[in-house]
Amino acid sequence: MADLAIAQELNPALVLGKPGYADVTRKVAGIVEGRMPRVWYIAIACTGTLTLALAAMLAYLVTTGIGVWGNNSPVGWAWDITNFVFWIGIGHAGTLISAILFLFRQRWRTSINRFAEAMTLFAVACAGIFPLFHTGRPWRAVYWLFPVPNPALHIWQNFRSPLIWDVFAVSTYATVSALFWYTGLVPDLATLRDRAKTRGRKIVLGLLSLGWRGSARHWRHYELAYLLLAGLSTPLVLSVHTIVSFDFAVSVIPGWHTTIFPPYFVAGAIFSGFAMVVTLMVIARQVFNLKQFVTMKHLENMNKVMLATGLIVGFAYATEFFIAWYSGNRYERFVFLNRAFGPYWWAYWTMVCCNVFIPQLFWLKRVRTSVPAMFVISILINVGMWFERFVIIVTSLSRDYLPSSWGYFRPTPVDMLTLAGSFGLFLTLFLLFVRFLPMISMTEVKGMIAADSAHSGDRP
Amino acid sequence: MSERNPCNPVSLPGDEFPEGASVLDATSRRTLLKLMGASLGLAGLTACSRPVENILPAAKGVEDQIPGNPLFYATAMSLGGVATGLLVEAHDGRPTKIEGNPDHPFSRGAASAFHQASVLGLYDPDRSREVMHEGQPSAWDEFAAFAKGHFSAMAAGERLRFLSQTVNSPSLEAVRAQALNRFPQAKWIEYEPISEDEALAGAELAFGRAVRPIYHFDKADAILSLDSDFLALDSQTVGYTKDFAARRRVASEKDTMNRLYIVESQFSVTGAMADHRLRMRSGDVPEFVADLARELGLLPAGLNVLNNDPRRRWLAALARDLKKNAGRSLVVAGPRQPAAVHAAAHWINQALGNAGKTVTYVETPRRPQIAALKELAAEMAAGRVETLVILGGNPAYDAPADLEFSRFVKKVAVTIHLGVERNETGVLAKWHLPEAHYLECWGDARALDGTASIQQPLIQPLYGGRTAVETLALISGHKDQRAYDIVRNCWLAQWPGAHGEKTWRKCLHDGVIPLTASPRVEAAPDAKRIAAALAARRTATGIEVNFYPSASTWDGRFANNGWLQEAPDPMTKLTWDNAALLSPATARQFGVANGEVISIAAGGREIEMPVWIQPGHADQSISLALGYGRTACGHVGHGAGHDTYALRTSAAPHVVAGASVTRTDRTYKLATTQEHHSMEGRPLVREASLDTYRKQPAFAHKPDEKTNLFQLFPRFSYDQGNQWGMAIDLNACIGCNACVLACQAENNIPIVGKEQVMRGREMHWIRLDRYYGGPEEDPRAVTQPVACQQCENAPCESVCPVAATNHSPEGLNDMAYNRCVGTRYCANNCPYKVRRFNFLDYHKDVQEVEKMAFNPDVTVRMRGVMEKCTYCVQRIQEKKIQAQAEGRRALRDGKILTACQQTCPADAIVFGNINDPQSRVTQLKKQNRDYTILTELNTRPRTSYLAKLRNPNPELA
Amino acid sequence: MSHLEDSILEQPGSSAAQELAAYGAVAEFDSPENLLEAIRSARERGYSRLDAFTPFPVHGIDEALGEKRSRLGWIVLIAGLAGAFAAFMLIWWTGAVDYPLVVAGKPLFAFEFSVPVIFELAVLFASFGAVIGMFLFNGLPRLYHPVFQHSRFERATDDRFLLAIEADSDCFDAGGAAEVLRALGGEHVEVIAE
Amino acid sequence: MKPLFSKSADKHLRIVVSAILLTVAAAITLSAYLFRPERADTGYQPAQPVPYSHKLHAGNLGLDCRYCHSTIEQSAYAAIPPTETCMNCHTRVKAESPQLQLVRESYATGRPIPWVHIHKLPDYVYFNHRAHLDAGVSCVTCHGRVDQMAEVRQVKPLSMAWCLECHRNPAPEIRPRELITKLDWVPDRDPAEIGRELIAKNHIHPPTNCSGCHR
Repeated sequence: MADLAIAQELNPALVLGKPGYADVTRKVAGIVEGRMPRVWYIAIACTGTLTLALAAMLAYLVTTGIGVWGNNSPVGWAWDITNFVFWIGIGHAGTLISAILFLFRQRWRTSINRFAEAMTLFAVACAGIFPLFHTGRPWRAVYWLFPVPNPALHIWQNFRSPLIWDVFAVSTYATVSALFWYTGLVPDLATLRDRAKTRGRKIVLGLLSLGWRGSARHWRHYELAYLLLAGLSTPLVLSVHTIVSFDFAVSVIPGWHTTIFPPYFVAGAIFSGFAMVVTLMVIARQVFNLKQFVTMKHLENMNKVMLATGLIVGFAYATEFFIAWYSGNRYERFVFLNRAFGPYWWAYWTMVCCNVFIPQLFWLKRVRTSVPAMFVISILINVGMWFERFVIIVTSLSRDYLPSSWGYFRPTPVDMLTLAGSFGLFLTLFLLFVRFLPMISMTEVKGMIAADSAHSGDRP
Repeated sequence: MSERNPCNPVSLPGDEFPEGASVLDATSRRTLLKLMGASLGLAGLTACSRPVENILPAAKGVEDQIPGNPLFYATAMSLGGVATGLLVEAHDGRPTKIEGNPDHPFSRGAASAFHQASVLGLYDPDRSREVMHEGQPSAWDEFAAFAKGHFSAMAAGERLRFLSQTVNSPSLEAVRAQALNRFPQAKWIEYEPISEDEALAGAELAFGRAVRPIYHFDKADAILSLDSDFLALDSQTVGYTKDFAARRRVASEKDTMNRLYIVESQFSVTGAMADHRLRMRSGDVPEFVADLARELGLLPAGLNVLNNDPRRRWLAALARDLKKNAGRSLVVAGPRQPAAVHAAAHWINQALGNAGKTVTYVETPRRPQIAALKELAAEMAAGRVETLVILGGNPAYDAPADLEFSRFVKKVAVTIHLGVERNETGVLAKWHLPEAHYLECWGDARALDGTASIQQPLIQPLYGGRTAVETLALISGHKDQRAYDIVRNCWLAQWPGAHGEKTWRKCLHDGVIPLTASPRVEAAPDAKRIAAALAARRTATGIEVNFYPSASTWDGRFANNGWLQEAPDPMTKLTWDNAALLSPATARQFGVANGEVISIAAGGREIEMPVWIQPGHADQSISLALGYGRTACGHVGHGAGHDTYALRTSAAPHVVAGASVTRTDRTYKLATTQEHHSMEGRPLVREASLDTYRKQPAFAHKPDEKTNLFQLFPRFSYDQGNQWGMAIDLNACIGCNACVLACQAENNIPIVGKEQVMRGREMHWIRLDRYYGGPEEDPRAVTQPVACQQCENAPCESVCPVAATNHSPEGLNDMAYNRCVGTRYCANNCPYKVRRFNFLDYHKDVQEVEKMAFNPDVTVRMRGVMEKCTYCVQRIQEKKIQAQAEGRRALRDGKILTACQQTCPADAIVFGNINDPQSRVTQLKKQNRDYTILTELNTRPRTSYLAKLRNPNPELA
Repeated sequence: MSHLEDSILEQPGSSAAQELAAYGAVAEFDSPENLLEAIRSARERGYSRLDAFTPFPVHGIDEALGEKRSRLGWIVLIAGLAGAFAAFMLIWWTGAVDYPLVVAGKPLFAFEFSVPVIFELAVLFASFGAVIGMFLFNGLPRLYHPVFQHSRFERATDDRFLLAIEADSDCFDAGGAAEVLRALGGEHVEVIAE
Repeated sequence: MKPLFSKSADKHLRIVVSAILLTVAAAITLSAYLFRPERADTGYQPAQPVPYSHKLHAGNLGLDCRYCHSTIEQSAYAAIPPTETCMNCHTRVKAESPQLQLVRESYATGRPIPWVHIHKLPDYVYFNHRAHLDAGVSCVTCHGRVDQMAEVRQVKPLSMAWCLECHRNPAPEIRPRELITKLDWVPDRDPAEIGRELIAKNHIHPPTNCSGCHR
């Protein structure tokens, strides 16, 4: 595709052992067509159970009330919105890899973008649960939050509210990511279709691939469409977390009301997103033996990105403190001191360790290129990023302006099961994805091989 | 009180309505809608198939009653034998809201938390519903039959005893006389745990006769309270608060205000208001008084306990101040203090020439109660009592522990208990009779100074209860005498002739009976006796325990009242519990922290209590609230708190000396509504001394405080028509809970229970923030009522995604519950944290009968929606519609009163139209003490505060 | 279509009937380079309507086939503007016209608080424009296409590259086209019916 | 390879897809039409326990609405009259009529007649009859020509949107106070004009903010 256009220095580390086009097809399509390894069944059994737990918790929540969570006054938002922001953050890596790295002609994105895009979709799906179910009356919110004409009520949304901006941003993001993902998927679906053995499979894939036949005329529009989508998704992905950060930045609560939030949140999102990609990728790479296509080069680059964004996040933490002090605003100063040394100090320092200190290990090439190390670190980073959201939301609310109204938030078992359940849903969707769809874009890898061979002259 | 009506619909002679018909009739309209509405709204089936719903109009219209329009009736409620005149609002025949009676000398329009909550007590489903005979359901007729046999057989009744609560009802007195006539040998004992025994003894000691002092705080410039919480718990009425607050209100820096000194062990509401507070064990107060007497030259300067004590200086300054204000000063002794202290107080007032000016005396029929009860207990123990008729009260629970009442009552052959609830005593009695609630029955009652009021009912007895008067009449052989006739005849007897009927109706209407105040008496204290008594006192050493009435359950009688149980204690902010209050030092001494259980032993008795550290409490002293740990009071109060009566003996009913404390390893969860007690140096409550105020009248405004801040958008103009606003005078507010309870009653605010309070989910729309300042051991305390500030640039509005909260043209921050989806974003973004969220369905457990207490003019909020103070918008709309109908466009100032404002005994809250330069609220907002909190956020609140002032003695400053 | 193949072998230069009914001649090549080579020569030979079927976009094929740049960009631009306008109308009409409510003392409509939604809807509409536009330009979905009849079409989505000389090119005759394709090194040359 | 789909597949696909789209669109429009407030909320006409005819009493006999609904000018609620009110006449008129059996019973026993509630607003809506009559809004505005109904039925949606229409533009519905119960009144000129004059004269500003009706 477009990155073929520039015959840049081939980096052999991106595909190992000069596979032919057919090898790519056989390898990638093979995963989908063959039986899944045992571990897959075990995994989906577990994650499926968690997903059911999520469903149960939400049912309990809707029938009983928000009171089943630990939320209280003053802490009106707690784990619910923490989870929302966390998952939305995770959901940034995919689009980022597919769109931004694409625009920047980063060829190493090729074999991980499909994977990351899928992850984005599932993360956004998980995120989407919380804004709806954190409301006291979801059965109303489900349509009152959208500008659906209501002849009987005749009242509209308040477009001054960041929550409404959220509704539009998140739903747009979900839709566009899905389009982007599906568009990229169509040619691969055609490949699967043409390899399909059973009639049913043929029909289904035939319909899904919309009769794609790889005609040169198709590719012409297709490549432009892909480019445009990348161009649109890039500002979109930046806007989404910016708008999510507005939920806080636009408020009057010390610790929320901060202009640094948009860049800070976006960096954090990329940070956690990449961490999640690495976590899952190293597993998939192992289980499905994809070392040929997902090389150490890919992983190392992602670790570098994590190191960079980790530094940005750390810088943001520091800046917050400096500004709080520099502003001379007593409430600002208090809120930040309270974060570090107040009742929630443990959350704060967990966040700092996981997000700022530990990623520094990536300066060392040995760590950067060690699969076990990056696996552990990437998980820790996501722990840290979850706590970042917790710290921002809960500590700021728990002690704001009037000391008389200060309170302490304690989660309930329902809170915990809901969070666990959201991971269940995420992973279940993911396992289904690797089971049914090619987790590496065959078309793109072939394109890259072609470019390489064109350069080196020898035939695949 | 727009429409008060002399004739009472449910008092029509005879029962045209079957029992409870009035109930059904009353529930029919809004309440029915409420129940359905709530469920309908929840299911959201507004447009789908409609359930058939009936309207049940009364078969016969009720005179003067327009369905939907409330009626107001004057009545009176008694607490500890002291009546307060009230005005009760009734919707379609069900009382829903209590207000003070402006014409009553000890209410003047105000009502206390207890009064406000009493309406819930009426509908308490756990109230006694039927006559019980030996634990079996019975009926009034059966009892009547029994009584006929039992009592007519009785001759002079030498083995018959009557035990009642303090009697302050003329009609009951009359019937009592009648009864004692019939049974000349019988004895009548009055007992209430919160009594004025010591005061009476003190008067006896000082004057040789039983007189009651009536204080005139409005005339006093310097006040000394000797362990007396006369603003709250030690006054059963609100009149004193009115008088006191009148002298705290300051219009400008040129004004003066009174000065309050207090010597007390527990940190009381009065203590929080004091300009000088000396924390001291209650047991040391007698010594203190003695020294004060010496300092004032009443006693020969001799041995002086405080001689070389830092408190010496305090005492000297106090003495000089009292002297300086001779005739305008006042010394008040608290009910927990021994007779000597009361006597000394009389003596000092006399010496300072205050008697007749700031304090006057009236005859009182009261006699010491504990002694009498002790005697009765002895007779019971000796088996000399055959029939015991208990008219109200709960001695089995609240009698001094050493009398072992509940043990000896079993030795009595026939015990008859008349009670609003089948309480600890009721379950022991052979016969239990349901008593009518004061809102259900006719009666009369005397106020502090003897002024009588007619107590008229607003509804038929819900559970067929009868009054003490009726029961007594029945016992003494006059069957079917109705309270209405007894009370009426009792008074008509005093107004012979034609105008009798007219006077009767007028008294019903006004709620006070003129010329019934007891005559003043001149009394001269006997210095020698008092001096001797003072000399006789020796300070006991060791830990002391003192008992005080609970701000929620009083003596325990309100234990089943959810509103009161959940109302945070004004000082500790504890709900649903009492605790052992200790000073921080004493807590350190015992090595205990909040919630740790200690066992307190005194006089061979022992109880276990959780600890609550109370800054400003006297060291070496423990305060225990009475009225908790009820075992037979219904599902609300059951198991709330710990019973402290177990430690209270007839010998030392108020202060026990020489107690010992041991730690246990148990802890106990206490629910408090405020977890942080320092203002963190934030300018929330702004306070200064009167002097500072005079020097810098604008002290309430920091120089850097800009009120006209830059804003991105042009400011929305609110200069048309009514613009509602509120001003709260922190200098007047004493922090009693009256406004909280009034708001709860007016706005259908649910209770959430202890567990939810611990989670921080209480629903009160107005809360009293109490902050401590200064040293932890001996801090000052301030209270600040905070409700929705009705910001013009409301942060809550801009963040609501569905526009459920937005602004009215009159500057109200509207909240449309039915639009709310419950994101809680508004609450998060409210800097004042005044929004309340229905985390669960808090009305789930409200029973049918309790629903009658709902105010039909306010929506009952469902689970999942946000709510908050509305400035009582229902009252605003009602009055506006009225005005329009009466062709007046401009509303008269003061025509609309918010619930909190109307009941406030200190008149600290003023609401009105800030667009009207003449309105009181505008006048207050013009004052230089006026400020808004968090001004710098540019929320432009409509509620502002008048800074607090203290008036310290320059000598001590 | 096997019988068709046979017929070709039997009698080079097949009947007019077949030519009319034919979609074109399709041959398989084993590398992008050969494909491009073949395209160029085929065009030199005057065949105007060629199409290639490749497993991935082959660089330089558009130039070889003489295709112009896609006009998809315009669709996307217009869609985006439409989205922005829709958002603006929504916010302005609901807030300032249909039910004006005073919220936090802010104006009924202001550009400041409309930016996020306007942006999001613009992107949403534009993205739909891109995807839907692309499929429409490509005439997809199209479940049936003659080239699917090619015996080895499945390789065209795997590792082989098909070149079709379509029947509507100038100077097309099935036999000739097939010959040419063979000459250009194409394998599995087949004349495919419409 | 053998093509997966036949030539006609695409035709079928198009038909199926467009059919689906059409049905969805149709379903939406239809439900929107069916459940529009004017239709969904109106026409409720339950049978009453007593066959009381407004047509007869208010129409033919010309009783004023306020004879029975006596509270409308003093109260938020238009009270359903107590049985007493019926008996004022029916002790003499039709005293024996079997149709009035229930009324007589109710009067004798004091047990209320279970009239069926027709014009019902949600519980969180505080409509005030007094305020509206006072402004000169006639009964007919919300209840229609009750004087022509033998059995009362709801003729107006009573939905929030419907209330707002009038609160935003009250003029056409405002008439002189003395004519509010004159359901058949026909103004001699443009009613809106009369309305505007009265609005100016009596300073009528119907609220459109939430707390106007929700408390």
